[in-house]
Amino acid sequence: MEDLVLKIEDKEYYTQYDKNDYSTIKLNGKPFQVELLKKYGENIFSFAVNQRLLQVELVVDENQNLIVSFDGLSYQIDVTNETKKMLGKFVQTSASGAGVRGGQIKAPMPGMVVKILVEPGAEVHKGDSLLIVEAMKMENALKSPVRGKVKSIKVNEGEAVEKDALLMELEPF
Amino acid sequence: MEDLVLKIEDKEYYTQYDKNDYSTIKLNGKPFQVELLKKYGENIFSFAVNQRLLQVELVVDENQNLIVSFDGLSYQIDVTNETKKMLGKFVQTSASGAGVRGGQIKAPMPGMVVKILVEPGAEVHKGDSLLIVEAMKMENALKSPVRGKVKSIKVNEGEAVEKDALLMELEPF
Amino acid sequence: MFKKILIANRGEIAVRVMRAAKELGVDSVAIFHEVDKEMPFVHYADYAYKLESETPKAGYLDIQQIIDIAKKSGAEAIHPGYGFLSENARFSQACADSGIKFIGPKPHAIEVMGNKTKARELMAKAGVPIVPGTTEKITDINRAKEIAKELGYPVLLKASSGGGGKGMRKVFKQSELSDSFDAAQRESLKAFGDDSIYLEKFIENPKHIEIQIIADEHGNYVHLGERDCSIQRRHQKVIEEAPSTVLTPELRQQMGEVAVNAAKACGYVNAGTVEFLFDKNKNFYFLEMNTRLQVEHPVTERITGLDLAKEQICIAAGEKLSFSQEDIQFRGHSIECRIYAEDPFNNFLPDTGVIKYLREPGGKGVRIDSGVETGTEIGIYFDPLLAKLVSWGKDRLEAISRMERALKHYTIKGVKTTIPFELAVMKHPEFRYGYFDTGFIENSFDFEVLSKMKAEHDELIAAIAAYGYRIFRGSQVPITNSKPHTSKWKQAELMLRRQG
Amino acid sequence: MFKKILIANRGEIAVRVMRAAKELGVDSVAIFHEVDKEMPFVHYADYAYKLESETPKAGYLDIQQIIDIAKKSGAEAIHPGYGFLSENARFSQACADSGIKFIGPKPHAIEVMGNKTKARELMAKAGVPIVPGTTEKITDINRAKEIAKELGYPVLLKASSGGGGKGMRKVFKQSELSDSFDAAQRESLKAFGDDSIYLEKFIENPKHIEIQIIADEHGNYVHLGERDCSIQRRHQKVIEEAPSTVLTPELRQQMGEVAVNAAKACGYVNAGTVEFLFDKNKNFYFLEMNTRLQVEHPVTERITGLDLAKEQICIAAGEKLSFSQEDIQFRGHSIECRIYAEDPFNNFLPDTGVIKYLREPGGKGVRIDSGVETGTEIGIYFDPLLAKLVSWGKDRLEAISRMERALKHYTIKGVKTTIPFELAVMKHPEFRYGYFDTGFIENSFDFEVLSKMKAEHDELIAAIAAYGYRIFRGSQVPITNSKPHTSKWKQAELMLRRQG
Repeated sequence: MEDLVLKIEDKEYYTQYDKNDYSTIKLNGKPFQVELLKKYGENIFSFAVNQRLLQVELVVDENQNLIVSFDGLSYQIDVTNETKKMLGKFVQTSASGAGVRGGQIKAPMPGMVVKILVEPGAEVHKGDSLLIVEAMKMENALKSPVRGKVKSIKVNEGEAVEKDALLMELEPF
Repeated sequence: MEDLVLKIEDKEYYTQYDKNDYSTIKLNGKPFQVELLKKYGENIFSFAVNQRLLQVELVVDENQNLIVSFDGLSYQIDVTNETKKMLGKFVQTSASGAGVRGGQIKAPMPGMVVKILVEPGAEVHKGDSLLIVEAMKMENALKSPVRGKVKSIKVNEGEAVEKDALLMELEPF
Repeated sequence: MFKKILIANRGEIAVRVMRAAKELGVDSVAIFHEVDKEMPFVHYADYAYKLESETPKAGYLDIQQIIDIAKKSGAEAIHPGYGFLSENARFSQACADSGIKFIGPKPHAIEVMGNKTKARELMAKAGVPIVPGTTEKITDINRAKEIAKELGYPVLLKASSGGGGKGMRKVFKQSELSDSFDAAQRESLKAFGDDSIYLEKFIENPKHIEIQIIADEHGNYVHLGERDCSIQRRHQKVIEEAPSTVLTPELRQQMGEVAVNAAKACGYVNAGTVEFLFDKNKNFYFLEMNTRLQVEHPVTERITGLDLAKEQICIAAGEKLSFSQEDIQFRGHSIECRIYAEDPFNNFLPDTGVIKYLREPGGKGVRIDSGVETGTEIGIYFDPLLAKLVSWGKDRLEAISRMERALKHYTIKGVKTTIPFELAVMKHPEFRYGYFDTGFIENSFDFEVLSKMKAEHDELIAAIAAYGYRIFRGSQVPITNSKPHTSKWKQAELMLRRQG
Repeated sequence: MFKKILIANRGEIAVRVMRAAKELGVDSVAIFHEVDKEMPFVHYADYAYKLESETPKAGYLDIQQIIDIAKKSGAEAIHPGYGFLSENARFSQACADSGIKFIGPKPHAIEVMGNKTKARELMAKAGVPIVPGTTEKITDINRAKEIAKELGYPVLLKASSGGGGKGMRKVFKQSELSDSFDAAQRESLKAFGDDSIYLEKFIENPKHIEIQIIADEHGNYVHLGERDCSIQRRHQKVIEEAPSTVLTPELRQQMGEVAVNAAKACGYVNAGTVEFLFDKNKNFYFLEMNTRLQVEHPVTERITGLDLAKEQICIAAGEKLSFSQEDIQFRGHSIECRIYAEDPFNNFLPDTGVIKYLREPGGKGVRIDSGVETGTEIGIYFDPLLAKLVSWGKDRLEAISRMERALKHYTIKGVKTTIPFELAVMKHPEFRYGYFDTGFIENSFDFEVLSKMKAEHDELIAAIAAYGYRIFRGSQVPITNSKPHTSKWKQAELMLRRQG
């Protein structure tokens, strides 16, 4: 397999594979021995990396990014587009991520839209509250992830929404 | 479904079904409401009987007897042969029971035959030690379940045996 | 003692009460709505009855139906748990009217303490220190403005018949009052069916310290020390501990006596909690009295050795307390982390889903009170509390290090949980040294810490990801799920023994 | 303190030691044979190294390989757990020779106490009461006959370098001696590589009472009270508790001092146990000293509040004991049930198989030290101990009732376990009142009780069976595994809120 570049958070790892040995991998020139010791069930694995044990969950999101979860933390791994395509064939795609993606504001969970705080065409700053969704008896303000303009609003006040329902579209500046 | 007679340990229950209501069953004339609330996985169920909750395992052994396990205890249910046949089609057959069955002495677990204490043709009393099998570092004497004669010995001292291997045949008097 | 009791609740607290009943030889009756049919608490009971109701929640609040089931099942008493009907005086009264014992205080005590205004009056009379504020129920924003001006900002808005942080808002200046008042009214109306609001002086960043008390029907009152519940998000507790780092034995004694006086003032029977705000100068003010078992009761159980749920049942059965104030001794330190299905990386937004894998920690000094198992569906109908993890240590640092190792091993896949946040709190210097107050999450806790936890394992995660890509590409996973062929090993072992 | 330690063991005890290490901030290194690759202890470690060996067991006994792995991994110390190399003086010596700290006593103490003859001599010298018997290693049946005659029957045969009940035989009359001697020699040779046997007067139906001691490298010795381990099958403990029902505080003090003297006599360092036979007249006789952590250490931990595994690691790191004899206080009562994969209905025959479903109890006063999980394969290579269930109560009856409710909820499918037996013991009148000795299972426990437990639920089981037959016949299982469609409920709930 040819080499590839992995990106985790903001760090890049230039990855080299050994042709004959599956378990030997070099990251930025540093060798790692990776062994898959156990599979717990749906996408949960126990790995030994240089004998260090890690129980991780591996899933692929809707954008073909590999997500590795470890100790309650999620790591998103970015690779080239070509690699993503191959990947999609083999790993189960996770339930789509919720919340904000690009300029789309999605419902992070099922609930009811209590209040809409902006109007179409309005300019919003990063962090501004856009609308309030109530779930499990609590009101949650959804905030803008970017500075931009409200392109369209897809829901009305008092409307019940499913998880991941598109609520609003923003046009980032 | 027609009525049947169930036998548990040494008690008999004359069972009547209600044609229209699956959950109503009479045992010796006494009505019971049975509800299947939950399935935990392989053959494990949570039932409510007259609202009383029981978590049980249901399996069918090699002789088509229904075995109900509850609170670590196993109950063998005997019914007519006809009922057994139907049953076999629908429930998974458990690993065969080990130990003594009829006149056959079987290995109760994998191990090694350390010593054979009787000879072919010998008369044995109920409770006499027949042979010693070692497993998990411990020697276990297998005893005769009946009074009878040793018909044949199928193993040699020092031989490794699998679970359920036929070790000896007895002819009960 | 009763032969059978009904538990009018669900989730972990239903299981907890049933455990107490089982240890007393008392049968438990569960009630459940159809959506909860597969929840562990239903199957932990000895008997279970289905609730018929329009919504899942309505069933657990249906006083008449619950009492009917209690009668039908032959239950002699009802334990309400916390939430739902636990602080509903009408329910306590309805039980009494039906000849069923309510495992909790008499209606009068619930009513008085459930009404913030009446409670403040009564407490003031009993010599319990209270926070400056009004005794007036307010629904008019203009009246609210007047009062806020009198008290001086910051002020606190509270649902006058509320609890649990719902309908509560802090207001720092007049320009924020109107919006906050609206929101508090909306929440209060939904949660309690009453939109009247109560204003008081806001004590900035106090500690939340509460005293557990217990009383029998024979006039015996005992206090069981304090719990420090200052780590809160959204005014709701998330981590609690006992004892508190800031109390001296003298102050504990003093607050204990005040709490007993508060209980006596309303003729309290059964287990209850008197909550105080505790300011920087070690002044304490009555906040409210919870007339029920608290979520966080296990930390008190752990350091006193008592079983509060069992004591509750025994008291309701008319028994005398088996201990007096002098018998209460505290040993070591205990911490509770509430495990919520919430996303700490996103403002503790509740999460839903199916728990597809669950692994709980165990071993010395670790207690889990859980309401879920692998396969449990976490829906939107109820509060997202999954379980409580409680640690004990001979001192606070041991309790913390034990909590850390337990949290690290606690694995819940399928829903987001508060575990990473709680792990970060255990590592937080201010928490470790005991300098924290109810403003901890807002003022002291840097959520960036959670991202930094990631950096620690970057390289190892990259190596796994690299390995993962190769596997997925070749569609070739070099893992043997099948065990090595045992008879080979066995044969070898047995041969060796024969030779040996 | 160490940065990294290796745990030269497997199963529940490996997990237990790793928990202690984690709480001290010390990394753990697991070693494992291929057959154990999926066992929880491997994956609970921070690092894991594979053992190469002909048989699974041989790997865990391979001194050189283990020391090589310790060096390679950077581990500074080795904890041996119990069994395997824990009482092997050569291993303790080999660690010392390699500059690796052995978490346990010095080779000399292991050697002396591992040799029954030497131990008896030393103990007699130190004023510790011993059972009449020989100091001679015997391999000749004729010599054995002579000695047995001298001591008078009944006599006890014991492997001279043994432990754990292997190679042990009671002989009540001369005609049985020859067969028993043969069997004891065979077992002893296999288990310890030594077929010499030791004879002593057999004390009929004593209690087995042992004293936990702990000592640092600075000459401080403390005893931590007793454990009563009289409930045994095959001379192996199955239920243990602390404190014992038969000791007075004075006798506890006296036995504690004797135990400390025994430890001092061999220059003992680290945690150890001095075992005594305790007869009907409250005489006690030295049985042996276990120079390691015991399986049953949790009951002592629970009533003293100490963490013995952590103390062991701290002692090995050269720390002084953080407590003195006066600091040790006992609180409440603790019981341990060992959960074995054995069939109590069939003479405790070990069982094998895959655990296809596992559900553990939890809640107040319950501790589980487990080495297995759902999916774990129980093979024939090792002892069939799956887990330990430990309860605590403010008194013995509470500890028993808590153990009962925990045992009832503990569900292990796929292998037979000792749980039903242990449940029956908890209900047994002699056990409940504390009148029991090591002859309990043989003399007092009526296995018919287990069948009677069945009769209780006959009717309910019949109803389920009847329902089962109908379902199977129609091949129609009226259970909805799929949850009710949530959006219907949600919609209804949300509509209600809007109106409310």
